[in-house]
Amino acid sequence: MAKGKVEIRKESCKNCGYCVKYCPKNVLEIGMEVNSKGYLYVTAARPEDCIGCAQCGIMCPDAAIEVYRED
Amino acid sequence: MAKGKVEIRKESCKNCGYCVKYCPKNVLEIGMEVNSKGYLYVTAARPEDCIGCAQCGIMCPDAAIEVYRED
Amino acid sequence: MMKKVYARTTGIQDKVSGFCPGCMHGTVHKMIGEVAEELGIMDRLVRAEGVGCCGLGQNYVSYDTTISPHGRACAMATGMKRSNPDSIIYTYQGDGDLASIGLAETMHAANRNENITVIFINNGIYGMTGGQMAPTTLLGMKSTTTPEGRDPEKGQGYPMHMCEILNQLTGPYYLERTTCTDPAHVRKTKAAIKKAFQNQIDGKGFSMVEIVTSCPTNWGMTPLKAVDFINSDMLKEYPLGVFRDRSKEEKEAE
Amino acid sequence: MMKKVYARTTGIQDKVSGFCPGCMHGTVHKMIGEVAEELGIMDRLVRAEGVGCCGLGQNYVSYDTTISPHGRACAMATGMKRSNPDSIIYTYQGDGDLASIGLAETMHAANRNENITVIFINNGIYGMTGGQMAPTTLLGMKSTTTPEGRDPEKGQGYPMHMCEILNQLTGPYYLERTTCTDPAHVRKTKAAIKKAFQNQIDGKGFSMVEIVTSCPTNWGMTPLKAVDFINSDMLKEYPLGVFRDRSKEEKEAE
Amino acid sequence: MARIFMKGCEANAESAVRAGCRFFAGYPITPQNEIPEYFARRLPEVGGNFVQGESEVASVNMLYGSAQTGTRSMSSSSSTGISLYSEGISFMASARIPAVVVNVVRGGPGIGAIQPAQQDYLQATKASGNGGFRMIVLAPSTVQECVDMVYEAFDLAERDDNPVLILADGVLGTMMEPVELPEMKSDEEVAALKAKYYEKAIVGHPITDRKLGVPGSVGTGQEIRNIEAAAMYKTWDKDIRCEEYMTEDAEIILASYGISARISKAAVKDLRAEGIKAGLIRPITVSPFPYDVFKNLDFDRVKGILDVEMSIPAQMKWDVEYAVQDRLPIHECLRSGGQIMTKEKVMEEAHALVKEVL
Amino acid sequence: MARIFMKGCEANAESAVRAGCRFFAGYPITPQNEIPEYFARRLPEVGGNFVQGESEVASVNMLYGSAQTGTRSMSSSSSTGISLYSEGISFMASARIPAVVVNVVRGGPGIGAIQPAQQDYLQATKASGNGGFRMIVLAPSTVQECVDMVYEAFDLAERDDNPVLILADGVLGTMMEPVELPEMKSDEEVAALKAKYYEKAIVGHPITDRKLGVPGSVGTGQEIRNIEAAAMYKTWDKDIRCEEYMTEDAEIILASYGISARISKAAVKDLRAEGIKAGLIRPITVSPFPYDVFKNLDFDRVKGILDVEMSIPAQMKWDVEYAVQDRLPIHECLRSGGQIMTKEKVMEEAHALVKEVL
Amino acid sequence: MERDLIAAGFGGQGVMMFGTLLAQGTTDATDKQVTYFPSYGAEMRGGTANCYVAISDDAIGAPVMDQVDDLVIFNDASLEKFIGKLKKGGTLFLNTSIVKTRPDRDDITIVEAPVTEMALEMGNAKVLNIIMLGVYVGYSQVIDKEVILKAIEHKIGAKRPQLVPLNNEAFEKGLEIGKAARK
Amino acid sequence: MERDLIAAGFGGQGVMMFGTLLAQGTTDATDKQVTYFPSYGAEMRGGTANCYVAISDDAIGAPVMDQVDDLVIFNDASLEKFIGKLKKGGTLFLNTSIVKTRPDRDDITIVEAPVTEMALEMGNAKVLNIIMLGVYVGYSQVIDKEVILKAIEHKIGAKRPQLVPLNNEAFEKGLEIGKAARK
Ligand SMILES: Cc1ncc(C[n+]2csc(CCOP(=O)(O)OP(=O)(O)O)c2C)c(N)n1
Ligand SMILES: Cc1ncc(C[n+]2csc(CCOP(=O)(O)OP(=O)(O)O)c2C)c(N)n1
Ligand code: SF4
Ligand code: SF4
Ligand code: SF4
Ligand code: SF4
Repeated sequence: MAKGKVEIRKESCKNCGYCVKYCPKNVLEIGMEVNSKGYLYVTAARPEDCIGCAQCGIMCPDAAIEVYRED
Repeated sequence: MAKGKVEIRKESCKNCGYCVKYCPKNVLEIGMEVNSKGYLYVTAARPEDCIGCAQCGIMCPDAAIEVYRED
Repeated sequence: MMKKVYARTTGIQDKVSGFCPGCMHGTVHKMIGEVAEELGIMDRLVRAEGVGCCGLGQNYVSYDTTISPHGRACAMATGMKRSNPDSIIYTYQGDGDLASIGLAETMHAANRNENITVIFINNGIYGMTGGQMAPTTLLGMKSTTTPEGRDPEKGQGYPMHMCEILNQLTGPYYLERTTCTDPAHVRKTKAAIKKAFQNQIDGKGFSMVEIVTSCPTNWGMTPLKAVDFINSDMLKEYPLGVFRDRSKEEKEAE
Repeated sequence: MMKKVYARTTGIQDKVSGFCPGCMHGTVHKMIGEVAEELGIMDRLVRAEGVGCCGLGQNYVSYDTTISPHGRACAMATGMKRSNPDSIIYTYQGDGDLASIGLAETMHAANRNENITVIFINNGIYGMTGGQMAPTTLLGMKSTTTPEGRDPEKGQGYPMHMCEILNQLTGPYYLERTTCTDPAHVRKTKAAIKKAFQNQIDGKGFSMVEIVTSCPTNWGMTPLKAVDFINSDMLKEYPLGVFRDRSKEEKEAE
Repeated sequence: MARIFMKGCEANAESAVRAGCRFFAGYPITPQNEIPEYFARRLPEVGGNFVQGESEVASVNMLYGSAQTGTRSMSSSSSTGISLYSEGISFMASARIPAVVVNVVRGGPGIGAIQPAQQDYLQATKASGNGGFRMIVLAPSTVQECVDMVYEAFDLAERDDNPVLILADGVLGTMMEPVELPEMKSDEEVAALKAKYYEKAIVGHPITDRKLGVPGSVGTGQEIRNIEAAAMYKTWDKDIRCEEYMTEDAEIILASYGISARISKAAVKDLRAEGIKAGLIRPITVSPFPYDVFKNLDFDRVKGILDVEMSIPAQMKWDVEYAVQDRLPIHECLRSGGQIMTKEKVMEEAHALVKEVL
Repeated sequence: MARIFMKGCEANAESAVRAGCRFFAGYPITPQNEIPEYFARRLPEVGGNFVQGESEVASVNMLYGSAQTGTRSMSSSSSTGISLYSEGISFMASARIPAVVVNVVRGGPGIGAIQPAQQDYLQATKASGNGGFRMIVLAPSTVQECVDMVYEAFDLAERDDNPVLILADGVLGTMMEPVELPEMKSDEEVAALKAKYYEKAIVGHPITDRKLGVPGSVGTGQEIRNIEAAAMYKTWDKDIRCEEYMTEDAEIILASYGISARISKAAVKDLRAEGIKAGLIRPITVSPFPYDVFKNLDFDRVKGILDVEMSIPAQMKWDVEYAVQDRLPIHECLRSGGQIMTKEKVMEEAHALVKEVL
Repeated sequence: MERDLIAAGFGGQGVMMFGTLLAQGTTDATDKQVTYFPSYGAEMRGGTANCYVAISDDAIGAPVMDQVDDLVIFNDASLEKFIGKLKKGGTLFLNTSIVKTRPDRDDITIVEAPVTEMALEMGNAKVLNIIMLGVYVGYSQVIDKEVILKAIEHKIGAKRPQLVPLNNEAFEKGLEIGKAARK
Repeated sequence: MERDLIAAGFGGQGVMMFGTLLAQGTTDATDKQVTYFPSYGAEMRGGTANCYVAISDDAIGAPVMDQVDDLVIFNDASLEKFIGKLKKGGTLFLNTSIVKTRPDRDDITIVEAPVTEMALEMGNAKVLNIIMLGVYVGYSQVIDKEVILKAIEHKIGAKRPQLVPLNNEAFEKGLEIGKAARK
């Protein structure tokens, strides 16, 4: 089971790609759906690989990602 | 005979004392007369000692002294 | 049980920011909130905002905010801090704001060692007005007012290094330049911001954190390309580091 | 036959200056005229005057002169020089003018390496307005706005070193600090002024000569005592020297 | 109360301190240097802050910053320096921040002359910056009035959430006169004033009670704010103040404010002594202007107006014309550029008017 | 002449270049950024100089410096930036230096809103700085007029030795329209203009012909200079320009300038179509203001005036009242803070006026 | 006769280019009066963008109108904001790829086109505005199609000539839809 | 009754102190209205300095007057500048150590005193203004001598108490001359 989990506020995502690039486990991907601001937003394509390192959250300029980790 | 000569524009003199202090031959002195601006102006008290080195002229902020030297 | 290890700071409201995709203004806003939480100063925090994309943060952050005329944030912060010494006052300014129109205000506040914190976003260009040359624009970089690239031979001047310049003043207490190009640097930036606020809490005086960031929109790059450009070009002109840290000097003197 | 070895320069009119007794503003005005004669630029010379006792020179010098709003001489000179490149433009500014209200204009003109000459009279105080604190006022020095002596602990800041600060910019071509406390230093100052104008003639760019002078009136000293104070106190804070000379660098590079 | 012999500038500053002013930022400029210099000595004694700004632009923004904390705050400058305040004053008016600004007017335009003048009337009353905002502008004519008006100005500013301008001049700034000073507000009173302002202050709240200082808005916000401000300006009718001296039966009226009005008043006395039925209308608030006092003149009795100001071209005359329209000839009695109005000059122009209209 | 589809700001700048403008200094501010940006590209092509000032204060003083050489020089800004020009403009007016300044007005006061407004009317026409100086202020209402007025402004400035202000707004700055551009002055013509100015220039003389730029004077000098300036302002009666549209038989008059006037004109057409006898008075020079056009209205026929401006509170209304006095009701039709006047709004307010007075 | 239009969408959807091409083309090819007014928010990206175009035989009054003949809408937010400004009997052009809601009015004509999808199909998401321009011209017949083709040449060709064929094609595609909707 | 005075000389001759002592003293010791207005040139030193003092039982109008009752003159330039402002029948007080010219008027009274020389004799050139103040008060009797002695105590004594005796002595010396001239 995944050791971590990301929660993405899709309305806040602006498709900059930072989280995708800096995720060490390649968990995230830009999705195919558009939010109400017109951006294709990020989704966790491989949630099971998430280790909860929070690199994505730290990098996200729009505070779109919150991160959880196994206690 | 003196090797140099100073010409003092008495109206320009403001009695700062720079020329008196920096004259290496102690030629100049603050006189006892007042110019139309109310300043006691400088005079050449010992003109015969003047060597025309122009130190006084250089120091005078008010361009009150012109200096001549034996050619 | 999962524990939240990275939470959205209460320093920003439940809104979507007005910043462009990938703009690091957002990153810095977030960090300021996190630092305020960690230092327990959120309820004392006050922002004196410069004019520019900075200003897009006014309805995004969650604490007292006030808008200064372009460039005058440090003067405004001076008045605020002098009259409300218990508030924790920071200015948030772009390069046009802090280094062009506001140069005198910035430097004199630093020289007075005003007990304020200055967050300086150096993205090398005027953001909000649409990409004009900033004092920090790199040589050769195109902008709408240097359409052929900034060229000192044309009287367009040279990149200005604010940390280095302020470091010529006796006043400032702490000056550091950081960036946000990867998680490690974001963490470093946050540590610098934290230090800058801690100094104010301790009554030490003027602290400035200069953060080298991107303006993907006016650089005409994708956010990721813009990050590469920071690494390849901006940081060459603007080396990272601590330029002044009187707390270190004080310690050494002990 | 006696030959005139020191003549009143044609750079000043046949008038008595408005400066106080012993004020070195007069000395510098004289030297600028002498330099203009020696370089043969008297008929091309234009003065962009700062506001302050500087302004007392406007009806004293004999060439084109124009008065800028307080602090803006470098901006005005920029416009003049750009539009009349054949004129030799110099600004003449006090420390309040150049370093306080005009700090941004001074630094940005330097950063653009505008082809102008800046004569900066650092007398550590506001002259004309009656002795208020200047950015260059020494610590502990009394002024009408620091009645107990300038004290950084009271948020009154530190003396600002303009040569050193401008030296942080890539732009300027030549920066030197001199004084006028004795004939040898007056000669050195004149040489510096001459160099600064020669640079402009040669199209080299921004040159500033900072001259540490006295304001006997607002220092509350006789002129001679004020000279002693320059030597004993001012020069400690403001060391003389050449801070930037690109012509040297150019020669070395040859 | 004891009379104290004080310079106008210093009396201004002392009165502000007594009103609870605890912050002053300003930059030297003649003829108001004694205001910052006085505050520099005085504010530390009462726990306040004096800052010598690096410029007028910095100073007005320090003022703006301090005023947002609810601390009574003031600044002063003169003419060309006040031009540099334009943006800051406009911001304060837009953000509805109370503060007191004193303009000790000197000769203008430009750098003008350091001597006294009344050359900034239209700037003060019509447009002290961009955006069409307005301010209450008080025009003292004695040092005592400087004292009283500065003291009151803070209350007006806080009542309206708007900056207030004192339009003085170089004579009032540099002359000395005996004055009675108002009472000194206690530390508790000063603290209470600040506490009372807390809800409106921009600085000093927890995030649950977050405040935003707004000198501008997007969307329809700015229009709404302008409508509110315009409505507030309309309430100023009640604040109009005007001195009428010997106007009941006057056949010629001298219209004048500030230092010129005082001189005009002396002239009215002399004219009356000569048997000429002269009177004086002195706007005390030059903004809002007492248009009605002029509109309600008995145009059958009054035969002419002499506009007396130290400005060329005439400026207040414009407001007088606005009210009087073409119903009366309005002559000018002007000095300018640092030349001070004298009673003799007023008498001369008054005689010329009398000759023409009576 | 060929029609070119151009943005107002760019048309402004191109027209200036064609008029011989060879120096521009300015600082970015919306909605006039395209003016400096255009000059940045264009001036180097014609051997001119563009400088991005470090601020508005620096820019206006670069302008002041350049203008003193006799080089046709211009600057532009918007609202809050224009406030920062106050001191510099006042200096130029005092020193009698010709220059052209464009204000592309946005919402105010303070930082206001970046959207179009007409909120700077009183500042532009009554007090663009300290000291009571005046300027000719031209108010275009189409992009073509921007072009024509900028071209002419340099001549006016040089004729009077005084700065001239173009009072535009954000709509005119950002909209695109087809325009015909005036002819490009040749290099020889540009050089001749500068040569002609040599005697008045402050920069560029041998010591035998020394010039002193004087934005102020001691002694009686400043008063004399103010008297001369005041006399010059009086010559402006001949420069008053005003468009009257369908006023001959009008029973209600719309009074409006600039962009609002254009919209009002469309409304007048629609009102006429409805059978309402409406007309438009559009001041083209807002300073000097065409008071006489209003004074000479047939007050028996005309029943009311609708003042249409994008400003709250109303500003031009003040000038209209000055002329019309109490003889007619003057209604307001106002938008503000970046909200743009629409024909529909004008129609609505016009109907309300008609209902009340007709 | 004056014909007024508002086009509105997100920043980045090419709304302004839609308006300029129409206005520029009309200026170049006709004697008509034309005004084009762009309106942005303070944000550089992601805010709303809209523009006003008026084309008329006589002098144009207001370059910004409260009531227009045609409304071209690229997203839902803009529909909500501007639907009230469409005159009775006016025409609403909708990018149905994005706009999910429909206005509650029966006094207008709606012309629909999934221009985002069509653009993606053409391999360049950016040409959605050009397709919509085709739809608009095809339906409204306010000007000849050549006018726009020339404007494309002029405005787009100047900087990126390689994109001209793609844009022409996009325009033609839209034109077909527009013409078809006329019937 | 209002009595107006102008005192004028070089900067540095203590003209302003002359005026302030008179005005301050009168304020402290009487109920009269008093105004004092100083006027300088732009120069800090060496320029001209003059001041206006009005003392009156009623409210004072102009603090700067064109016509005064008394004129106190310390140098020639000031005499030339201000003699026209002395009313018919007024009194001119002259520092004859410096002022060499005499006015061409026979409608005024002249009170002469070589105050610069007297001050030098007393060993402090600076007290010349205080001597002149003595002359003025002694002659005009506009206020009691105690008023000025108190003012000296108050203004000079506050900062440099050691100078009070010298100033008092200077004042008395002037007073004698003034009184003598009355006769
Ligand atoms: C006095 C004044 N001048 C100009 C402007 C216009 N203006 C708004 S933002 C800005 C500059 C933005 O650049 P920067 O400070 O670098 O901030 P960024 O947008 O890049 O974050 C300018 C010039 C203004 N609002 N006020
Ligand atoms: C905008 C403005 N602010 C203030 C002043 C008043 N002022 C005149 S001279 C001066 C400062 C003089 O000091 P400094 O520049 O050091 O020159 P100095 O007189 O010592 O030679 C000031 C503040 C002014 N003229 N204009
Ligand atoms: S970093 Fe944030 S804004 Fe950027 S793609 Fe990821 S979630 Fe979206
Ligand atoms: S240096 Fe000049 S001003 Fe000074 S005392 Fe000598 S002559 Fe006089
Ligand atoms: S324009 Fe640049 S600085 Fe402004 S929000 Fe966008 S990316 Fe950020
Ligand atoms: S006040 Fe000072 S700076 Fe000014 S002229 Fe006198 S001595 Fe020189």
